[in-house]
Amino acid sequence: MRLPVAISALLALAACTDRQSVMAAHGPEAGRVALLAGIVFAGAAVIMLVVMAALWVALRGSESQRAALAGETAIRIGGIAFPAITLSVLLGYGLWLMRDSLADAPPALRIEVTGEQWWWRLRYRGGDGAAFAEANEIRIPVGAEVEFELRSADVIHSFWVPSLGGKLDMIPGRTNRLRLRAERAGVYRGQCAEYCGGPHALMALEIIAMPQAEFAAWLTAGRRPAPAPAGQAERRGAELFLAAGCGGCHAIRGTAAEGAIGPDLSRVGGRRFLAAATIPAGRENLARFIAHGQDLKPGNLMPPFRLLAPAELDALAAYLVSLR
Amino acid sequence: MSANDHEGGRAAPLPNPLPRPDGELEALKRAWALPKGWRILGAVNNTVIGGFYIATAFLFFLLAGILGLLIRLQLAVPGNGFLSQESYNQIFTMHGTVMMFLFAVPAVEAVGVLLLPQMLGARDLPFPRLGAFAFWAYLVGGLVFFSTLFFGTAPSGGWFMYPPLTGTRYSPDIGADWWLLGIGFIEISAIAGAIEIIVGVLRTRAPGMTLARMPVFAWTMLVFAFMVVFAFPAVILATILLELERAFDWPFFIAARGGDPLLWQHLFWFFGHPEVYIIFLPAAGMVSMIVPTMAGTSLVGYRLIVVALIAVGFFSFGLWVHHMFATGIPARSLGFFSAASMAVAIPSGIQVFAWIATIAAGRLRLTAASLFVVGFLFIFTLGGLTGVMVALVPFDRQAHDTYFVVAHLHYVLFGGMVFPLFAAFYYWAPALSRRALSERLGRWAFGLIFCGFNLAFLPMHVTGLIGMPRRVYTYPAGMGWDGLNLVSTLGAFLLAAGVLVFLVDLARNLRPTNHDSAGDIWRANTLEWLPNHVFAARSIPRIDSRDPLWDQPDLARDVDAGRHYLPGTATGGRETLVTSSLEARPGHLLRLPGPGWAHVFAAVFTAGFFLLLTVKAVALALACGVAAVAAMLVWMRESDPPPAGMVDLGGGVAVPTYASGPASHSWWAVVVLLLVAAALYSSYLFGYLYLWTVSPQQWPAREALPPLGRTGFSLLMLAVSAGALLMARGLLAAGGPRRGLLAITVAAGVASLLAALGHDLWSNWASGLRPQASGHAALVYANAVLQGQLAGAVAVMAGFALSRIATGQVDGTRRVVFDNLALLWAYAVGQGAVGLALTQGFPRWVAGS
Amino acid sequence: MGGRLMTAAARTWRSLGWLAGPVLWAAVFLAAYASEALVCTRLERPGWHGAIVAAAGCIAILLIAARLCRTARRSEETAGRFLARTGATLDWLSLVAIGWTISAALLLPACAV
Amino acid sequence: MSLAHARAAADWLLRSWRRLGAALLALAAAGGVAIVLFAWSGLYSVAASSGHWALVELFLRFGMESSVRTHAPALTPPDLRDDSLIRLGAGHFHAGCAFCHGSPGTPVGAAALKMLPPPPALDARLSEWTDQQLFWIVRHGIKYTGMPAWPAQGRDDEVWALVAFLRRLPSLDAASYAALALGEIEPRPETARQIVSGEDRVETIEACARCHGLEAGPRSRLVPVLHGQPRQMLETALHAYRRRERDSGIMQVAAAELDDKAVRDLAAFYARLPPPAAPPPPAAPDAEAIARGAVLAAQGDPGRQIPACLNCHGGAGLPAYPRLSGQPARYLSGQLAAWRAGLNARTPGGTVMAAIARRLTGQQAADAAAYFASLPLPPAQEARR
Repeated sequence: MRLPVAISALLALAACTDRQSVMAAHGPEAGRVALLAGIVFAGAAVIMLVVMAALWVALRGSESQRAALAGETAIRIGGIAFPAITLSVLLGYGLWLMRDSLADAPPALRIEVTGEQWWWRLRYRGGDGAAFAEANEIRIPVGAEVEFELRSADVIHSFWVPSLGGKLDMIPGRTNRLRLRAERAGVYRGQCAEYCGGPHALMALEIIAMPQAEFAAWLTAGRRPAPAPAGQAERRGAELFLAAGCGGCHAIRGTAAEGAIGPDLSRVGGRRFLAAATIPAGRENLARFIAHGQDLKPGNLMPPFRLLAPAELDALAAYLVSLR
Repeated sequence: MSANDHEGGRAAPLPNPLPRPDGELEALKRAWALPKGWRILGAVNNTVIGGFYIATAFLFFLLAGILGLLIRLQLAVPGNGFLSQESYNQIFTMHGTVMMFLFAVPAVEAVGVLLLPQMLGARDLPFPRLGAFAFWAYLVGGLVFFSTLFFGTAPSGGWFMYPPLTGTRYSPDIGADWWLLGIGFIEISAIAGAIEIIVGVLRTRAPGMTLARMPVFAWTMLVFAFMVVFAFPAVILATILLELERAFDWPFFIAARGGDPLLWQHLFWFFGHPEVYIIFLPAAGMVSMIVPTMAGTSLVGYRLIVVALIAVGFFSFGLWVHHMFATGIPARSLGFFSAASMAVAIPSGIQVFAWIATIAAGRLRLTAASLFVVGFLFIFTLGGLTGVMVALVPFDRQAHDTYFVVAHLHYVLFGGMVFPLFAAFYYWAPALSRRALSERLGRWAFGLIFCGFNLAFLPMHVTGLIGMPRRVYTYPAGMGWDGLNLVSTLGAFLLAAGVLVFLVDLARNLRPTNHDSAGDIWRANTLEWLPNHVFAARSIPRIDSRDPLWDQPDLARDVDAGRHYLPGTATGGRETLVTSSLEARPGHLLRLPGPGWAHVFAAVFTAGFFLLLTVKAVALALACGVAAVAAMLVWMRESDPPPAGMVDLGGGVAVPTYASGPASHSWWAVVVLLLVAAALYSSYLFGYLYLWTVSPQQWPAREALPPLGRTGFSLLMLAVSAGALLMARGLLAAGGPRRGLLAITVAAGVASLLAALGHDLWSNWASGLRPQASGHAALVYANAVLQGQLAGAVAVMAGFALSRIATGQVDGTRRVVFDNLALLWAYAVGQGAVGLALTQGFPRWVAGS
Repeated sequence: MGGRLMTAAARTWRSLGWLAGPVLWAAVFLAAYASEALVCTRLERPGWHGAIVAAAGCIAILLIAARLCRTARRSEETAGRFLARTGATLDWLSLVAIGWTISAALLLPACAV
Repeated sequence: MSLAHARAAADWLLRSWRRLGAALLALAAAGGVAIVLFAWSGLYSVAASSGHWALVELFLRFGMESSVRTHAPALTPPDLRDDSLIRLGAGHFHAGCAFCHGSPGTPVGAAALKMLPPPPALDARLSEWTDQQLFWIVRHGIKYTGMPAWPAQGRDDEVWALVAFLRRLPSLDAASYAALALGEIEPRPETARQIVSGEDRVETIEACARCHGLEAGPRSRLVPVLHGQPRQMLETALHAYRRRERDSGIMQVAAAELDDKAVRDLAAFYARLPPPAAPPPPAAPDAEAIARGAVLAAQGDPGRQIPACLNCHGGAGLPAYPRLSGQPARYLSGQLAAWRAGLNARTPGGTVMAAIARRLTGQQAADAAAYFASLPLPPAQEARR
C-alpha cells in the first residue's frame, strides 16, 4: 500500500475539519513548517518507493538486476552516499528554517500565559502599562507579531496552536517566549500538548484573531470595570456570586470579588467555550458547570456547588452571561 | 574479497582422536544434568534461564498488549466512558512502562542469554548464577509492579514520569513510588545481563573465532551491552534523585527551591534514546542471522554492518535532546542534536541495504521467518523515514507529543523489534524445540499482524498531523479524529488476532527440549545449529570462517563425535573455554557453578527489599536487604575454586584452570562494573554542573562552606585508604605467611574509606547544611548517597575477602577475590576524591570568581 | 604485578584505537553542547562559542584525516586489518557527523532561543 | 525402645499417607452433610427465652473477650478526663445507649433485660477492659449480641468521647449523671407506655437542648453553638444527618426520629435564640495563631489554592453557610480534621468544604479555628422569609 497515496487520501478526507491541523497553516511559522512537511513527505514517499523497489528486485528481479544489488557497492551508495547527501540538504533546510523563526524585532503585543492545572491564565499588558487578567480564550490583532510569555504555576504544560506555529513548553521556574502571527481573522484552536495529569485531555484554548480596530476596542473595553447588572435576575445573580463565596477564587473587575485562584470571570459572558474550550458557552451550560463541574470535566479543582437551588443557579448564570 | 577470509586452517588435524574414552560423555551429562521436578527453579543452564526469560518477557508483551487494546477501545469514539480518567492515565502509563522496561529490553537480553553461548561455541555464559539472579529479580519485580494495576495504585505519570507532576505535591499517592523503586530495581537485572554478555562475547568465543568471524548477532549483543552499561546509570541516578525528593523532600526537581524539572528530562532521555537503539540493535542482529540462512548465501557487507552497529552505538548518545525540542533550549544546541539525529539515520540505511544486497545475492525462501523479515523491512524503513522528519526541529515543534510521534515510535519499535522477534521465534524454534512452528499458522499470523499493524498505526500519522495530542483519555467530536481513531482501533484488534494465532501455534508446536531438538532444518551457517545437548555442543569447535557449518561440511559430525576441544570434563564439573578477546586464542579453563538456591533467594530478597520499601514497611524491607546480602555471601562461598593446574584440551593445547588479574574473566567483569559506576557518577556530575548553570545563586559563599581543614582530613582518610590498598597488594605479591598483616591492612583501608565518607557527611551537617534547604544542598548529600552505596559494596566485598584471607584461600597465585576487590576499592577512593573536589572545591573556585 | 597491569592496560588501549573516529565525534559534540550551556548562562559571551566549536571541530577533523591516511598505507594480520578497515569507515561516518555538528553552529546564532 | 516405635510409626506414615488422607477427606465430607441435615431438621431451638447452657455461655464469653483483646488497636487515647469530651459522650449515651444499658437512677429497661445475652451493667466491672478495648467495642460493636457498631465509621473522636464518659460512669449517681447528660433540662420520668409505643418520648427541643443548651450555651467545647445560626443551614444539616449523609454517630442517632415539622421548628427556634453568655475560654488564647488565622480568613493562601474563609463564612454568606465566629476552637478543628480525613464529603456543602479543607496544612487548620473562636457569636437571626 503506497504511503503517499494513503496519506493524501486520508488528508483529503480530514481536510474538512482543519480546526487544529498542522497542515491548515494560517501563520508564517506554521506555513513554513507545512511547506517543509509537504517536501519531506514527498521525499520520504520517493525514498520508500526506491527502497521497496530494490527489495522487490532483490526478491523477484532478474539475475542481472539482482547482481547489481548484491555487492558492497550497492550498500555504499544506497546506505552511505545517498543518505549523506540527502540528509545534508535536509539538515541545512531545517536549520535555515530555525533561523527564520528566531525573533529579531520587538513584538507588537505581549501576552503572559501561565499554565495552570487544566486551564490557561492570561494577562494582557496594554500600551499604557495597565494590565488585566483573562482566561482560556486569547484575542490577538490580525497581522501583528504577538509574543507569548509562557510560564507554569504547577506542572509542565505545552502551549500549542498548530494553525499558527510550533508548540513551546511551559516549565515551572522558567519563562519561554513564543512568537506567533495570524495572517487572517479566524478562530484557531490549540491544546495542551505535554501530559499534565488528570483532565489533560480537556485543557484546550482558542486564539481569536480580530481586525486591528476591533481588537483595540476589545482591549480598551477589557480594562473598564464590569457594568452594573441590569436585569432583576442579573442583580440577584450578582448578590449570589458574592454570598456563595465565588469571589474567594474568582475575580470580576469592579466588584468585591477579587479571588486570584481560579480564572478571571470579568468577561466570561463573551467566551465561545467554558472550562478551557471544553464545553460550549451559554446560560444553561454555565449553570450546569457550576453545579456539576466534576461530571463535565472530572478532576478539575473547582468543587461542584450542588447546594444552590435551580433558581439561584439560573440567576447566577444570567449574571455571568451578562459580563461581556 | 570473498565473504569468508579463512586461510588454510582446514588442513590442521582435529584436536582429539576417536574413539572417545567411555564414561567421558556420561561424566559430561552428569556435570550438566538439569535438576528434576520443581527443583528446575534452581537451574542455571543458559538454555533453561533463557527459556524462562523469553517466556516471561513474552507474557509481559501480551499483558501490555491487552492494555494497548483497552486504550484503543477508550479512544475508539469521542467522549467515550469506557475507562475513567484515572484508570486510563494508569493504563497508558503501564502500557508504555511495561512494554519498554518489562518486555523490550528483557526480551532481547533473553534471546541473547538463550542463543549467544551456543552461537559462540561456548557451553554457557561466564556467570550463569548472575544471569539466573537477574532473571528471578526481574520476574518477581515485574509481576509485583504489574499487579499494582489491579489495586488501582499503578503510576499515572506517563512512562517518562516527568516531575513536578510526579513529585509529592501533584502525585501524593504511591503510584509514582512503584515506578521509581519497581523499575529502578529491574534495571539491576538489565545491567547484570549486560556485564555477562560483554564478558561472554569478548572472552568465551570458540578458538579461531576472531572478531572478524564473529556472528553479527554477537556484535549486536556486544554493542547492546555497552550501550546498556553507559545509558542505564543515567536513569538509575534520576530515579534515585526523584525517590529521595519524594521520600525526604530533597528538592532536586522543584524549581522554586533551587532544583529544575529539566534536569530529570536530561537524565531520563540520555538513557531514553539509547534505550530505543538498545531495543533495535539486537533485533537487527537477528535479521542479520536469518537473512543469510533463508537466502542461502553468506551476509553481504558484514564489515559495513559492524561499522553501522558501532556508529549507532556512539551516535545514539548524542540524540537525547531531540525529545526536548519544545522546552525552550537555545536554538544552536537544538541544531547539534538535530545534526546527530540525522547522523544516526545513516547506519540504519547501511543495514537495510546490506540485507537487501544479501537477499539479492541469494534466493530468499519465503518461510514464515522470511515473511516477518520482509514485513520488518517495509515497516522499519517507513518508521526510519518519519524518524528523519521529526529530527528536523521546526517539524518536531509541530509533531512533538502528537499521534504522529505515536505512529513513528510504533513503526520503529513494533516494526523494528517485534517483527524480528517473531521471525526469530519461527527461525530458532527448531533448534530449541522438538517440533518447528507451523508454517501455515505462521503465514496467517504474519498476514494478520502486518495488515492489523498498518491499519492501526498508518492513520495515526494523519491523526497527529490534524492536531490530536498524545496521552489524552478522550477527545471532542467534530475534530476530524473520529473516523481515524475508529480505524486504528479496528487495526489494533486485527493485530491482536494475529498474535492470538501465533499463541495457538506456540501451544500446538513448541515443545522446548535440551537434547532431541528438530535440528538444523534450514541448513543454517552458525554454531547454535550444531547438535545440542544439555551440555550444548559435545566439544568446543575450532572454526576458521564466518559460516562454519557451510565452510566445514563435517564440522557437525566431528564436534558431536568429540573430536574438537574439551570433549569431556577436565575437572569433573561444568567448564567452558576462556579465549583472548581479539584472536580468540585459548586462555584458560573457566569452571562454572552448577544449580543452587542461594542466588534465587538473593533475587527474591532483593526484590523484597525494594518492593517493601515502596509500601514503607521499612523494618521488613531492611530485613529482606540483610537476607539478600547474606544469600549473596552464601552464593559467593562456591566461587573462585582453587587452581587445579594445567589441563589438556586436545591437539597439544594445554591451558591453566586458574587466572587472576587482567587474564581473569571476572577481573574484566569488575572493570565493566566500574564503567557502570563511572557512568552513574558522571550523570551526577552533569546534574551538579547543570543545576549550577541554571541557578548559581544558591551556591554558598566561602564562609558557609565547611572549613578547609575538615575537607583536608577527609582527603587524608582517602589517602590512608589508598596507601593501605597499595600495601596490601605489595604484601600479597611478596607472598609468605603474613596473612594476619594482610587482613589488618585490608580492614584498616576499608575502614578509612568509610571514615572519609562519615567525616565528610559530619562536616557538612556540622556546617549547618541541610539537604532540604536547596538544590545545591540536596546535591551535596546525594554525593554522599552515591559514595555510600559504593563504600557499602566495597565493605561487603572486603568482608568476604577477609574471610577468604583468614581461611588461607587467598595467596600469590589464587588472588582473584583480592584483585577484584582492589579494583572496586581503588575506584571508590577515586570517586571519593572527585566527590570532595566537586562538593567542597568547586564552590570555593566559583565563589572566588 | 604492577608491570602486568600496565602492559594489559596499554594493550587494551592500543586495541581500541580503531574507535577513535566516533570518540572524536563524541568529544566535539560534548564540547559544543557543554560550552554553549556555559557560555550562554555563566559567561554571557555568545561570540566565544562559535570559536570553541570551530576549534574542536578542526582538531577532530585533522586527527581523523591523519588516521585515515595512516590506515590506508598499513596492513596487518586478518583480525587487525578487519578492525583497521572498520575503523576507517567509522572515521568517514564520524567526519560526516562532525561536519553536520559544525554546520549547526555556523547556521544558527549562539544563545538565541 | 521408643526410638524404634517412632521409626516404625514414621515408616507406616510414609507408606500409607495417601490412604490416611483419603480417609480424612471422607470423614470431613460426612461431617458436613450431618451438620446441614441437623440445621434442616430445625431441632436446635433459637428461642432467646431458653438462654444458653452454662458451658456455651462461658465459651461464648471467653471467645468474645479474647477477640476484643486481639483486635484492640494500639492507639494512644486522648485525655479521657477532659470535661468537654465526657459531656459530649454523656449527651449521646442518654439518647442512644441508656435504653439498653440503663443509666444511674434508671434501671435497665424491661425489654432490654430479655435480650440474649442481656446488655451488661456498666458498673465497676468496666475496669476489666483497657481504654483501647472499650474504644474497639464502641466503634465496631459485637456480633451476635445486639451491641451496634458506631454509625459513622470514621469519627474516632466521637468514640473516644463515649469511652471518656464510660470511664466516669461508675462514679456517677443519678444527680451528677443528670447534670452531665441533661444539661439545663430537669429529668422527667418516661412512662412505660412511651417506652413501648416509642412515640415522641421527650419533647424535641429538650432532646437538642441537653447538649446544645438553651439560655446558656453548650457546656462541652466539642459541641457547636447553634444560637443565631441561619435557619436554612440548620435545616440542611439536620436533613443530612437524618439521611446519614453527614458522618457523625451522635447526630445521626439524635436526628433519626425527627420528622420534617420537627426539623423546621428546631431550626427556626435556634435561629431566633440570642447568643448565650460565652463561657470563659479555657487556656490563654494564642495571639500569633489568631493573627495567622485572621490573615488566612481574610486573604486565604493562593499558593495552596485556599480561598479566604470570610468569603463564605462572613456575615453576608448564603443562609446555607454556617457562621463560624464564636464557635469553640476544638469543635472547629474537629470538623476540619474530619474533612481532611476524607469524611463529610457527600453532602452538597460538604463536597465544597472537603475540596478546600484537604489543601489546608495542620497548622493552618489550627490557626483558623483559633481565629474564629476568638470572635463574638453572631446576633440572633430575625425571622427570615
